[in-house]
Amino acid sequence: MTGASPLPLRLESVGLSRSGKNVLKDVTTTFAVDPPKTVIIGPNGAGKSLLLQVCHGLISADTGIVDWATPQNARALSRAQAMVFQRPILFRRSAVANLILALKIAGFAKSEWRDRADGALERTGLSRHAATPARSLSFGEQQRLALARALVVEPKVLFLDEPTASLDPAAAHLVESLIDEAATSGVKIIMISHDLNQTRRLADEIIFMHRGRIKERAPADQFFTRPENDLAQAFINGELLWRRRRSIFDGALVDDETCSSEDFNKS
Amino acid sequence: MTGASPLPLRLESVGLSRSGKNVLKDVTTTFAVDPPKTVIIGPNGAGKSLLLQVCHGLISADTGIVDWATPQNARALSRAQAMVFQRPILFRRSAVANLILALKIAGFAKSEWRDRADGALERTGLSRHAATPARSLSFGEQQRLALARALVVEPKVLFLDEPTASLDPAAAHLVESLIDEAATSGVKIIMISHDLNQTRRLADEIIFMHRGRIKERAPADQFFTRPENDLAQAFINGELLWRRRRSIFDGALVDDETCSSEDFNKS
Amino acid sequence: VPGGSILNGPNKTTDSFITVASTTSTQNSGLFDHILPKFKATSGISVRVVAVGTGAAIRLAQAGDADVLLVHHQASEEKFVADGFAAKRYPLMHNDFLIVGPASDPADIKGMADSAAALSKIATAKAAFTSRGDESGTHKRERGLWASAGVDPTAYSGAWYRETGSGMGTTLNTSAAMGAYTLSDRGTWLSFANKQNMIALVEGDPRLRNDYGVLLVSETKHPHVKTRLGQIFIDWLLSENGKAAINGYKIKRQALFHTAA
Amino acid sequence: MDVIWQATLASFSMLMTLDDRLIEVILLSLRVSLTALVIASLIGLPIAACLAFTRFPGRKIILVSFNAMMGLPPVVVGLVVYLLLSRSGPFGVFNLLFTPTAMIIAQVVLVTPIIVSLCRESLESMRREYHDALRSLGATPAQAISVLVWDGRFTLATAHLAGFGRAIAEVGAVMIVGGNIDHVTRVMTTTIALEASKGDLVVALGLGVVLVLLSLTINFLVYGVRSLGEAKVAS
Amino acid sequence: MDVIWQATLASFSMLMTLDDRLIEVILLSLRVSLTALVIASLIGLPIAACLAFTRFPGRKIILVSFNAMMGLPPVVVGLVVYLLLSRSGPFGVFNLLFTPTAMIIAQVVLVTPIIVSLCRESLESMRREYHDALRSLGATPAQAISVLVWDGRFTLATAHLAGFGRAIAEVGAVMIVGGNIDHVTRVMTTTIALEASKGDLVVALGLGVVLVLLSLTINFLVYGVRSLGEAKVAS
Ligand SMILES: Nc1ncnc2c1ncn2[C@@H]1O[C@H](COP(=O)(O)OP(=O)(O)OP(=O)(O)O)[C@@H](O)[C@H]1O
Ligand SMILES: Nc1ncnc2c1ncn2[C@@H]1O[C@H](COP(=O)(O)OP(=O)(O)OP(=O)(O)O)[C@@H](O)[C@H]1O
Ligand SMILES: [Mg+2]
Ligand SMILES: [Mg+2]
Repeated sequence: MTGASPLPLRLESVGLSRSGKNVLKDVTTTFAVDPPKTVIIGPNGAGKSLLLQVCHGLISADTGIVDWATPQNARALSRAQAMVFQRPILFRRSAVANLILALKIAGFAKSEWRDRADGALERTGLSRHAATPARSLSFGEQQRLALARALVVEPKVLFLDEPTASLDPAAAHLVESLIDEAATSGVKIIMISHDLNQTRRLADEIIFMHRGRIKERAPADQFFTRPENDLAQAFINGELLWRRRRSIFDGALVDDETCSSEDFNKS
Repeated sequence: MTGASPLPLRLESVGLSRSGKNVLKDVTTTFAVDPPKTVIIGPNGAGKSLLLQVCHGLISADTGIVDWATPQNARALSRAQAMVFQRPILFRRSAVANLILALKIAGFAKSEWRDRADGALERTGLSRHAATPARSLSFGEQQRLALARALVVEPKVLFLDEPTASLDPAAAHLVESLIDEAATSGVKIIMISHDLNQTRRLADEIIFMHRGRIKERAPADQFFTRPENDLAQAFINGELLWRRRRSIFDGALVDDETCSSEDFNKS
Repeated sequence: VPGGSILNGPNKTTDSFITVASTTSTQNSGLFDHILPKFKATSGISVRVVAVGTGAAIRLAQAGDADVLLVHHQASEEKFVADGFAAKRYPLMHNDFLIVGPASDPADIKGMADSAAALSKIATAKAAFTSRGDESGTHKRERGLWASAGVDPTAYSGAWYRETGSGMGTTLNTSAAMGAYTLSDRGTWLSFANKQNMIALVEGDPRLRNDYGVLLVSETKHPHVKTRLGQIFIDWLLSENGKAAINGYKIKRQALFHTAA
Repeated sequence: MDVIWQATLASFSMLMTLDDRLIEVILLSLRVSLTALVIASLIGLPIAACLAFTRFPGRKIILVSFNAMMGLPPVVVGLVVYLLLSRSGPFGVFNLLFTPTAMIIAQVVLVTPIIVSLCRESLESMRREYHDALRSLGATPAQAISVLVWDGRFTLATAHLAGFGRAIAEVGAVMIVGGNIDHVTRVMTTTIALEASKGDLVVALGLGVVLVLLSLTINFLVYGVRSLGEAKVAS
Repeated sequence: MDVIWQATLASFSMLMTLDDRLIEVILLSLRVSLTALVIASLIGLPIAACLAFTRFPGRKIILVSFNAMMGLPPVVVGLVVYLLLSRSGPFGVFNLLFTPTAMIIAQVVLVTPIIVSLCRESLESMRREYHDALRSLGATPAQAISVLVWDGRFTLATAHLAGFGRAIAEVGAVMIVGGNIDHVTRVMTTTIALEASKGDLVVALGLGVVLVLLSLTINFLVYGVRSLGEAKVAS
């Protein structure tokens, strides 16, 4: 929709705890319009999804400040953003009805609903599934529908939580180009990915998270060529990370309760 | 558990329809103990998940025959198999309680429950999450827990529906090695994957599906070097597939309603 | 074990009791609360009173679900005897009916001696009148009075004539809220607490006398009936002690029921 | 036991002949209970939606209170409404006592907590599913509630059936505030109670059978509509 | 209106003094309704589980019938149970009429459909979630049902509260089969009805308030237990 971008988004000392565990710790960072595409990476359970939800305003932080630059009312603010969840949440309606509902909520004129929805389905390759109940789509189709629903409302900021995890290579590529297109047209992309190749292709800048903290934030080329944090280094070495950690910490690596990431940094 | 493998599993002219669409068409194939690891690939909506569920006995085919070799009673048969779903289904209990419930249902002695469950958590790197409610785990952790729950009952046949889709590279590697281990110890693996690199690493043989049909079935090396089906060929060329199809069919490729796969084959 | 059930209530230790089917008017007036402890003290027998409409009470007794029947509609009682459900009707006590209504008395019947004439005035004035309408003893008496007055009120049912189809107390509650006349037995009337602005208007007409009879359910029809205990109860009611207990029940120093001398 | 058999026969002959009085009573029952249901729904559904969709201090107390109020004794409700509508009561001037309106009011009081509690329960489980998506799309509370109500309409129908069942079967409250006045406020349940007190069990039970058949019919109708609709949007 | 205020005061003085008669009546109410609830649950929960977990022809009909039976008129249930237990009825020899047992039986009939319908609804939504996982693990029907019941225990508690609310508030059926005999079968609701018919509205309403407070207490207790438990297994 029209209206100025509410960016930059500033997080200061954000902390979050669940069941007594600190799942986000002292996160201080800023998301600006530039660079267009920020990709968050890090191991499972690092707190990536929670951070994205805090940014999007779905979870309120226990401590710290989450602050949008432009003083906008809550409604305009939430309409300027859209999110694709890791586990797609679709309404019990047909695929096209899911998109129309999003358009209606976003306040688009009724006359535009059908065209915009059909366009979004076509771009995500779901035209033939327009009338299928959203929840009987295959997992990959659901993920694409969720993306279509996020794109169709023309947000200023787009949060994507592993949007291609269940897509076939061709569909993943299609989605990547849709994301690129959006970024080119001025949409800020904040995306989580586990696919390092994809990250290399897409990211302008990278945030590496581990155990609830941001360990490193750097422009993409710099991150991949000279990561500063040694955990990040290990991580981008892909399968090597696993072997290396295993050899160093004697099998306690994926579940390194015994060695906090702080220890790791010191080592 | 003890007992002979119920394999081979024979499917003959299996067909399935949903909302009037034929989502599985004339699937005839056999899964034997050898080769140990069969990987099913194909684009989103090809019918991979549905086929796996038909094999596992969760969905009954509308037409055709699904037949296990060994005449076993239904209970023993279902205990000889385990499955990891694309969207993990976890019980509203702690992580460890999810495993213990599986062990209990499978009929393991009560004295073994705790040890086996703890072992499975450790192998999947979830020890520190033993007491966490399963549904508050991160998505990747949930997927690993689902795998742990499938492995802990020591099945003869293991169905895996994209078990590493949401895992970080290290965890994905860990899971791959767990799968390898299981296969080595005689468990038949039937797995769906979208990750062609992973498929190359793991698969002994490959089934390529498209639009509800099995288009090609071949040993892994043969499939990757000389695929017979041209759709399969396009598919394994990864992002090339997308470009090639786009150029040929003018953008209607991911959603190629206009060109059935039959046409494609003829072309 | 009488009562048969292991869940037989708080006083399951009491092994002798009888069940009496009676009308709401006797229960609502509080008579039973007054006399039954006295009977229990002399005989050791508990009396379980099931208070329902006259019709339902007779049905209960016919089905053998009560040992003793205590109601106030002589014709039905006599039919009960004639049908062989009881050997005999014992006349027990009487009180009287009265016409009650709003203090404003729109039909101007206050102090009249002729109840039927009072009813025709009500009909002429089309003043609201609530009828039990439940085939109870009271209802049957009221219909008799209308017949004497030469009015068929059911023609106005739903207009000024309101058939409530419920017990005496409920009908009085309705009348009080509606500002309607009604026919009530004196026992219920005296003990009724929600009179609001209702007062007694017509009383003392001999046609308003209300006779209660008591009957022992026949052993031949229902062998399980506790004839011996039931007879003890009836004998006590008819004895001097019983009469004294009934006559001694007063509300605001007014006796509610009178036994034959 | 004979009686039950006779009553069943009686009910059929009642339904065959369907005399005017029976029709009058059935129609009044339906009118009172359906009106009460509609009003209870208009009051209860928004409350249920608010309780399901918002979080505020004291919410849990309200929620548990509504749960508890599903067990409001009809006689007590009847008495309170009676006192409120009685001439000497605050709303006496409206002259509503012993009218169908009074019965509707009493039934609204009885049915609303059922609607609120059961609808809240089902809306809340929908909300758990939908909440993040709706928040993310920037839905206003009103939009969110309308989505929940629409997508949950089939479960909400069950809640309304439970409320209707309670209303049509209820006797204690309507007897007190309606007065069971022939041709004015006599409904099926009060007729049954009256016939029972007359000792006329065959008629009482016969009417009971008619009432139960009526409930069954309505339930099957709603079920039919529901399954037709569900088939279209199967999850 | 005064009356309502007086009744509230009366209820508090009743609760302060708690005389033996009041205690007797309250305890009998609780005993009858809780026993009925336990029995209804023992009958209803397995039925609900079967309906939720199995598919067989005619299942839908049973299911809708139970829904409709939530609206069984208490007076009709009372009459039928009366006829069955009457000396001239088939179970007359057991001498159960006008005993608490008879009241329990009547309430079981009224409460079972509520337990079946509401539990089935909640078990079924659990089943939709769990079905594939349980089938995949090879759970026997008994194992599957026990998992559903255990993991759904908090929603099932709500269904039981609704059933209890119905039982404790009910008057039509217990009046007929219990006979409202002083010291034997007089419970809170029948006392309220009796006092109301005596025109003693203050006592009637006062008892009504006591009854409502009792319901509230039980609901809050169950709620407390439920939220303690839920906190541990939050989804
Ligand atoms: N209620 C809770 N109780 C305990 N732990 C919790 C709770 N909620 C979240 N967590 C933990 O918080 C951590 C971060 O979760 P989050 O979903 O953000 O991870 P993630 O980085 O997105 O991982 P993935 O790559 O698997 O999606 C996880 O380890 C998770 O187990
Ligand atoms: N009830 C239904 N109505 C219409 N179409 C359905 C229904 N159920 C399944 N389908 C379709 O069946 C097809 C196969 O689904 P399936 O889940 O097997 O795909 P898949 O190969 O696993 O895809 P993915 O890679 O996205 O997981 C999909 O196109 C899906 O939309
Ligand atoms: Mg995540
Ligand atoms: Mg799939």
